[in-house]
Order: sequence, then structure tokens, then C-alpha cells
Amino acid sequence: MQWINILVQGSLLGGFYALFAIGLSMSFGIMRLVNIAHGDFIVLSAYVGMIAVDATGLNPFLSLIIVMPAMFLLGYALQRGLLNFTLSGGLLPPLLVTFGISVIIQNGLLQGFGAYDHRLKEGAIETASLHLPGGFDVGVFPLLVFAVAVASIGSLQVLFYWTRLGRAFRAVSDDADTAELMGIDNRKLYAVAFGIAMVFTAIAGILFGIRTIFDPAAGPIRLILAFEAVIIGGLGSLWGTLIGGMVLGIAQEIGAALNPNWQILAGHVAFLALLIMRPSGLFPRTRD
Amino acid sequence: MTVLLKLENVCKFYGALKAVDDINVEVESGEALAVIGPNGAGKTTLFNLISGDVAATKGRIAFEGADVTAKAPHARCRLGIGRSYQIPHPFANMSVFENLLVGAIFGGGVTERESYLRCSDVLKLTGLYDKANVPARTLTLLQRKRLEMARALALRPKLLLLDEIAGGLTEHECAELVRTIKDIHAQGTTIVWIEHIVHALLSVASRLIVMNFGQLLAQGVPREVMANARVREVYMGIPVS
Amino acid sequence: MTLLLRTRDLSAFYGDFQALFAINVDIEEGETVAVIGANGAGKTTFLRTIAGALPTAPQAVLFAGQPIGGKTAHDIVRLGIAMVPEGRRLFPSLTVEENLLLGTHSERKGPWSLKRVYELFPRLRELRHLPAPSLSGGQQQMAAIGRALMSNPRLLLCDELSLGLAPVVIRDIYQCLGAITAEGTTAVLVEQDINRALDASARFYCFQEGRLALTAPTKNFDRAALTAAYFGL
Amino acid sequence: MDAAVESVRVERATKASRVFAVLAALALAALISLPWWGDAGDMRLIAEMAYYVALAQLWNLLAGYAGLVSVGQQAYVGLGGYMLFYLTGVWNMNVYAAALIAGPFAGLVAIPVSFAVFRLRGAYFAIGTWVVSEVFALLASLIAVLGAGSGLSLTVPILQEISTHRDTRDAILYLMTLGASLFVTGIVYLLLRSRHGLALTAIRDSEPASASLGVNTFGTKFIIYIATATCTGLIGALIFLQKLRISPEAGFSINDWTVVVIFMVVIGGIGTIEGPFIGMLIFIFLREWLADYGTYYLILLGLIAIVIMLKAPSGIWGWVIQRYDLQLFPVGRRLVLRPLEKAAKR
Repeated sequence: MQWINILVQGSLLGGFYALFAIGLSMSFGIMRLVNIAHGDFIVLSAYVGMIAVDATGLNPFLSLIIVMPAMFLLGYALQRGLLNFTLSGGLLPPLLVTFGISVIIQNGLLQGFGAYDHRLKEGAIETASLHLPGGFDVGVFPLLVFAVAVASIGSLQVLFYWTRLGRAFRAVSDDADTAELMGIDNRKLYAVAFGIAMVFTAIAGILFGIRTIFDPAAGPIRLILAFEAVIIGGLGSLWGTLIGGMVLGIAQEIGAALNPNWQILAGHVAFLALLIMRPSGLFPRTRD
Repeated sequence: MTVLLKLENVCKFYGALKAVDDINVEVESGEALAVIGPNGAGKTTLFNLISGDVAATKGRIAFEGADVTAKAPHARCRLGIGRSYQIPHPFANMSVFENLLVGAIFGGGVTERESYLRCSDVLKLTGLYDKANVPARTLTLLQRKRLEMARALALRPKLLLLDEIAGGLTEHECAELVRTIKDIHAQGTTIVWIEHIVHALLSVASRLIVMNFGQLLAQGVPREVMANARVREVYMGIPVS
Repeated sequence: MTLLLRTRDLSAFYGDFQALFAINVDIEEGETVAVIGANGAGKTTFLRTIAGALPTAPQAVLFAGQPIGGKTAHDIVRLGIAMVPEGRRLFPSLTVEENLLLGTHSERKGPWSLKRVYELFPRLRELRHLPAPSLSGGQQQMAAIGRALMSNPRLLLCDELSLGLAPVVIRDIYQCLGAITAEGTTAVLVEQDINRALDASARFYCFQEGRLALTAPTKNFDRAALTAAYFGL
Repeated sequence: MDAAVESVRVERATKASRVFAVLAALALAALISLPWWGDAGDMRLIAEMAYYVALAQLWNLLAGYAGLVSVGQQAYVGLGGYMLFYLTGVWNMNVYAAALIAGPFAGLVAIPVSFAVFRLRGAYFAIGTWVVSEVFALLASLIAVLGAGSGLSLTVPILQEISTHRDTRDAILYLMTLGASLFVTGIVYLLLRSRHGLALTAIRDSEPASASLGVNTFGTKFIIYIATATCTGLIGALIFLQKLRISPEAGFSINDWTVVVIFMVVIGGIGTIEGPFIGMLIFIFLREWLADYGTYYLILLGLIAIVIMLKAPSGIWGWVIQRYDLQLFPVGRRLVLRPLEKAAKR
């Protein structure tokens, strides 16, 4: 019974990590951009949500009406004005530039809001839980997060496979030069892709802010968790990212069951072990 | 004559694509062998297989009688296989002289001091002596092609693989390069040369092989191979006068 | 007849390597012209430069009188120049039909639609929901041509249509190409298979080492001169 | 034959490098004598500059030459620091011996780590090294004898082992750090000057071409990874000997020990020995200049790094080299040319 509980809790936690990972997976998959600042964008979204809640008195969930477009615009502008120029010169330029953005966001938040913890208050939903037959409890909020993760990936699935824009995303990911010969403006498309990635980052950020306390330095660990989910799942595979997140979540819950302090460590160890066994992830695409 | 290099049933498959498909070739010591074939015939892949840049899917590669199929590129180089790349890969921020030193020291297995004289000689042979101390990034295309060759020569190879070393050069530059390659061959180095400029090839090579779809289409004395009807058809589509 | 494509002293570089030297070419609307030459002669570079994949001087390429040398590839498609790239370059994670639909991103109106492409290549209709890599080489080549047609080009650039295909398949492809050009689409064919290229075109340009070595009509030309131009003998 | 060998001459030093060597020797003499004329604050700042230069040289060797873009070098800084505190505090080892062991220990740990991370390429390698360092940080926070989450402090007896006088102790710690930094920079310089430097520079410029000329690229990268881990561990031990306290967050901080170091290298000029010095000076200058305004200096540093990466990716010194062909640390070799005879020239 305890093991079933671990599997359930771990899977739900995995949904959370998959949600962290969606934006990263998109920019990684479409423009091969290693976005080191991704975790900081999640945290930034939580801060933007906090400002929106404070200013308007909106419920944190509803603050997404403001946070999502704001993050879309930020993403679009950053890709257009900055990140597009890092894509042709190997690994170092995108890595370094996004490290720079990361440091700027972290210290900007630190200067603007101090080092204190913040939290988005949602009320009863944070602690509510469902009693399932068999005697274990499932938190309503983790369930909601998982559902949002599945819905997000589902909507991206629809976007990628049922729309003209999604077709262009896949084409550019396959072969950017040839896509350009078909009349696609890659730079603009990348900007739209990064904007959309940031919309999902905004959702992740708001749910993150409701679930736990956050501070300006909370980004890097979210980035690592997101990376682990993406890489375990296999680069560019959206449902693989969900599975990757779940593998990570379950490994962490197993670790936590053995010793409460081992949770994060168990996730990292599982990640490294999987990476050594399968460097291209569980569900690699046939062509990179 | 002794066999220097021997390829037995060598294949390289990329998924369904048969880049090199069951090739059997012997290269004799002291020989100059020319390789031609249309785009995508597998010529460069053949070089990559010999130099170890790609691993063979099947088959066996022997150098001086020893099996080198599983050896890393640097190990094959130290046995005496030198190569140039079709697109020059100069060490752009090192001087021309230092480019050569890398080959002499690591491929040729001599100490740094011993290698100075050798590199100086190769620089003279390849016409790069005046450029010895300039960064390789400042060289013209011809000089870069010469550097590709000079670097491989610095390791005193028994076998020198030249991959389209004359491509993109003017006629005059090409003639100059051919002279140098003749000198190198005259000094006893075995040469395998891929090129599309047939007249240049034929002025050096004593034997010609033609590749098509990863396979060996024909081999033999150049004039006879070029007169072969299938070669004409595949290579050019029309009869060569 | 109107002049559709004109290049004036067209040069192209890969880094500091000059691949094309002062190429002057004039192509009339409705013509089919072959570009031949040995490997590395600059044929593909020539097409890529016209298509905007390689930069050149704005005035070096005039399309319907308009200088396009400085434009980006995606802008040039929108003006009506479509490319069938060497090696097909279909998008492997897209189905055949999605590959064709990608041609519509140029947003050009004209006679070509999915329906018409399937009429031209009926086999593609049967295969339309398969992923592109599962097609045979010839079918992929048809899809690549169809994808280019979907942008309703005035000028079709075909790079090595015959590469890696069996002779019977090549014949089929060239038959379809004839049907396309018969409707007035101008075409430039880059080929290593000289006979095939000369059969399908009225004129040819022979490149050698990045330079224009010979140009002549495909009927009644000096074979010895072509051999000389081809090999630089 | 001998005469022929004699006739080929190769020069290593340049005029600029000779002038610079004299200036550097003078500057070094001034730095060594600092304890006799500077105060504790000066020594602390210079020591910090010294260890940052060393870290930057090491990361530059790794990423700028061997092409191993690691973002997990903090793993070895932390390991070195923890090893020092553990050996002195738990095993009562002599503090100098502990500092000397800390480096090789980090190098030893790097061997199994390399088996894992060397399976990864590019971005995967970068993230893999980071995760490894997170694992080390988490392990440190779990192990009771390492003080778990709160870390370890150097006890007074250990400090008194160095010297019972505070001023003397400060001077000794300062000189140790300066010496270690000099040692690391010297090793990097000598390595790059040697035949192995030739191989490393070749790998940096083109990996396939180096392999085809006989350079064992994998072996070279492996040795560089282990060697930089060893030196990083040594520097880590000395950093925390100065700081007197270590905790998992401080020891394995990616921002402190890797991100700012990467910024320094990129701003100064990746793939040069001069670059890390320039980058470090800019970092320290910004920090001291903006000391009263919190962490704005880090924002500014990040902005400068972004601009440099996009506009002048070879960094400040890379720009200088391209313009003036200047080499302060002569790692190059110049063949002394002689006029060729007419016949040879053809």
C-alpha cells in the first residue's frame, strides 16, 4: 500500500516538474536553446503574479490573465532582440547569455523585493485533500497541478499537430535552413515560440508560488528539476517530458520514504544513473 | 611491391543509406592512386574510414599488414596515415609553423626540438616558408589547402590521403599544387587522392578507381578506366572525347 | 518574352572562400535552363545564392527587374522563387501532406493546390499521411517538387533531381517536370547527369571552378567544347 | 647534420613579453611584500583577486582550450574546502598537509565523475556537471560529521597552528593564497607553452583535425579535467581557509565559483592567459566601485558579459590580439626565417 502511495504522490509531483519543464522543452526542442534562466523566469512569473495580486486584489489563479500576456511579451522581445543572436555560434553564447539573464533576474528581484520569502495565497485549496478508497489521501492542489500539466501538454500537442503554426515549429526544429527556403521567417517564429514557452512558464510560476514559498534565489533548482525531466524524457518529446517528470517525482518520493532528507538527492541520482544508461533519454526522437 | 593499405569488404551504413558498400581495395607502397566519382558516391566516407574518423559498419582495414579497424584516428595517424580535409580545418589561431608542429610532434612521434627542422623542410617544400609565423586564419584558400597537406606531411606519413586538395583553386594555382604533390610522391610517399579535376589527377596518379553509390565501379590504368563506357555514363552522362 | 532572372557579376562566399566569380546569367520567363558542371563547380551555390540562402550584393540578382540579392530566403520565396533542394530535404517529423502544406507559407496565390499536386503525383495522395522518411527516394523527390509548387513559383530551382535515384524513376520525375514547365513555369535545373539535363532544357550554362565556362543552346553544340569546359581540360 | 639542426632556430619570447615579464616580476615583488606595508583589508582583497584569477585560469583551460564547458566546477571548490575542514577538524591533521591533500582528493573524485559526465556532449555535459555538484552539496548537507546543513568552522587551535599572532596569520594565509594562485597560473602557462599546450590549442581550433594529426583528444581532455579538478580543489581549500567557515550553500555555490568566473573569462577573452586577469580586474573593480549599492555590480557584470559575447565573442584580450598581435605570456613559437636560396624557391 505504501508503495502505491509513493507511486501516486511521485506521479503527481512529476506533473509539477513536467509543468516546470514545458517552456524549457519547447525552446530546447524548437531552437536548440539551452535556457539557463528558465528557473528564474518561473520565479519571475511568481513575482509578477504577486504584484498583480497586490495591485488588483485578484485571486492568484486569475492573475494569470495579466501574467501570461506579460511573460509572452517578455519572451517575444527577449528572443527577437537578444537570444536570436546567440543561436549560430555553438554552445557557449546561449549558455552565457542566459546565465547573464539569470544573474540579472536574480539580483534584480533581490534588489527590488529583498531576500525574503513570498507566497501567493490561494486559501483552502492549498491544504484540501481527497480521501480515496484504500485509505490514502491525495491533495487537491497536487491533483490540480497534474491536471494542468496534462492539459498544457495536450494543448501543445494540438498546437503542434493540428495548426499551421505548429507545423512550422516542427519544420523549423527539423531543418531551419530549409524552412527558411519555404518562406518561414525563422527569427519571428522563434520569438513566437519563446513567447508561448513563457506562457507555460507563467502558469508554472503561479502554481509554484501558490504551492511553496519563493525567494529570488529559488530559480536554479527549478531549472535543474526541469532539465532533468526534459532529458530523462528525451529531447523534444512532450509526453516524454511528462514521463520524465514522473520518473523524477517517483524517484524523489522513494528517496523521501527511505529518509526524508534524501528526496532531492534521490532524484538527482536517478537522473545521473538514467543519463549514463541512456544518454538520449527514454523517448528520443529519431532525428536530432 | 608490398601492400601498404588493404580494405576488405568495408561498409559504412547510415541507417538505410549505404555510404560505402562492400569496398575491396589494395594500395601498394609507393603508389599514387586517384579516386573519382559523382557527388555522394562515398569517396570522403572512404577516407574517413581509412583515417578512423568514422567507424566501419562491416569489414576490415589493414595497414602494413596490421588490423587497424578498431583503432582511434590518432593511433592510425601515429602508424603513418596522414590526411587532408576537403574543407580545410586549419588551427586558425596558431601560426602556420605551429600547425605543422602538431603533426610532427604528435603524429610523427619526435621531440619538439627534433621536429623544428622537419617542419622547416616541409614548409619549404609546400611553399609556405614565408608564411611560417602568420596565424593560419589569415591564409588564402590556396595557402590553406597547402597547409592541410603540409600538416599531414609533417608527420612523415607512409600514406597520404588528399581529399579534393585542388578544389576551388585557379588553374595556375592548381598546376603549382600538382607540382608539389609530384615532388611528395617522388620522395616515396604513397598517395591516395580524391579530386574532380581529372587532368590534375591523371598527371600524378598511375592507377584510378571510380566510385558510384558507395561501390567500386571500375579500377585500373587511368586512360583505360576513363575510356570505360559505364564510367562515362555514370560520371558525366555523355561520352568523353 | 520577358527577362525573369538576371545575374550581374554574381559572387558568393563561404566565409572567406569564394565559391562563385562574377556569374552573368539571363533567363527568360517560361524557359527551362540547365546548369551543369563537375562537383564543386558552384552549381548548388549558384541556386542557393539566388534563393537567398547565401548573401550577395543587392544588384547582383534581379528578379523580374527587382534587385533581390540582399533579401532573406523567406522574402524571396514570397516573390515567387521556389527551391527543390539537393537531397530533397523533406522535414522528417512531418507527414507527406504536412510537407506539401509547408509550401503554402509563402502565401502566394496561383494554380497549385494540394489537389493539383496530387493530380500530378497520384502516388503522393495514397501516401499523404505517412511520415516523409518512410517514402522511397523517388517519392520523396516528388514530394519535394510538390512542396515547391505549393508556393506557386514563377521560377523553380531544382537541385540534382536525379541524385541517388534509379534511371526509371528519374525518367518519371523528368516527365512530370515537363508537365510543370509546359504550363509556363520557368525552371533552372542543376544536374550532374548531363544528358538528362540537356534533354529537358533548351539552353545550358556550364560552370567550372566557380566560373561560367560555357553557355549554348542544347541543340547543336560542340561536344568537345563542353568536355573541355566541364573538366577544365 | 648538426649544422642543419643549428640552422633552424625557434624563438619563444617576444619583445612585449620580455617587457611584461619585468613588469610582472616587479608587481609580484610588490604583492609578496604586501604584508609588510599593507593592511589586512588589502591582503584580503588581493587574496581574493588571486584565487579568482586561479579559478578563471582553470575554467579557461577547461572550456576555452579543451572544449569542456563545465558549469559544475563549484563541486571541486566545495570538495577542497570541506576536505580541509574535515582533515583538520576531525583527523587533527596539520593544516598545511590538509590543504595539500585537498587538491589531489578533488582530482581523485573527478575520475569517477568524469566516467559519468564524459558520456555527455555539449549542453548535456554542462547540465550533468552542475547536477553532480548539486549531489555533492546535498551529500554534504546530509553527512553529520561535515556539520550537515550548517557546515563547519575552523577552530581556534587550528588557526593557532598557523600562528598565534593574528597579523602573522593573516600574512601567512595571504602568502599561501598568492602562492597557490601563482602556482596554478604558472602550471597553466607552462602547460600551454609545452607540447601539450600545442595539442590543447589544436583541439580548441579543430578537434577532428587534431585527431588526424595524432593528438589523443579524449586522453588529453580527460587529463585536463582531472588536473583542473585537482587545482580547483586546492584553491577551494585556500578560499575557505580564508573564510574560516564552510556550508553546503557557500561551498558549492554555482554563482560564486562558476558563473562569475565564466563571466570573467568571457569578458577578458576566452582561450587566452591574459583574459582571466582582465576579467577578474573588471569584476573586482565593479564590485568595489558599486560596493554601496548591493548586488547591482552583478547585474552590470551580467550585462557586460552578454554584450561582449554578442559583439566581441573573443573578449577584450581577443580583440587586442587581433588588432595588435600582442602576447604577454608567450606560448607561441616563432620560426626564425632565413632567406631561401633561389633554387629551393622555384
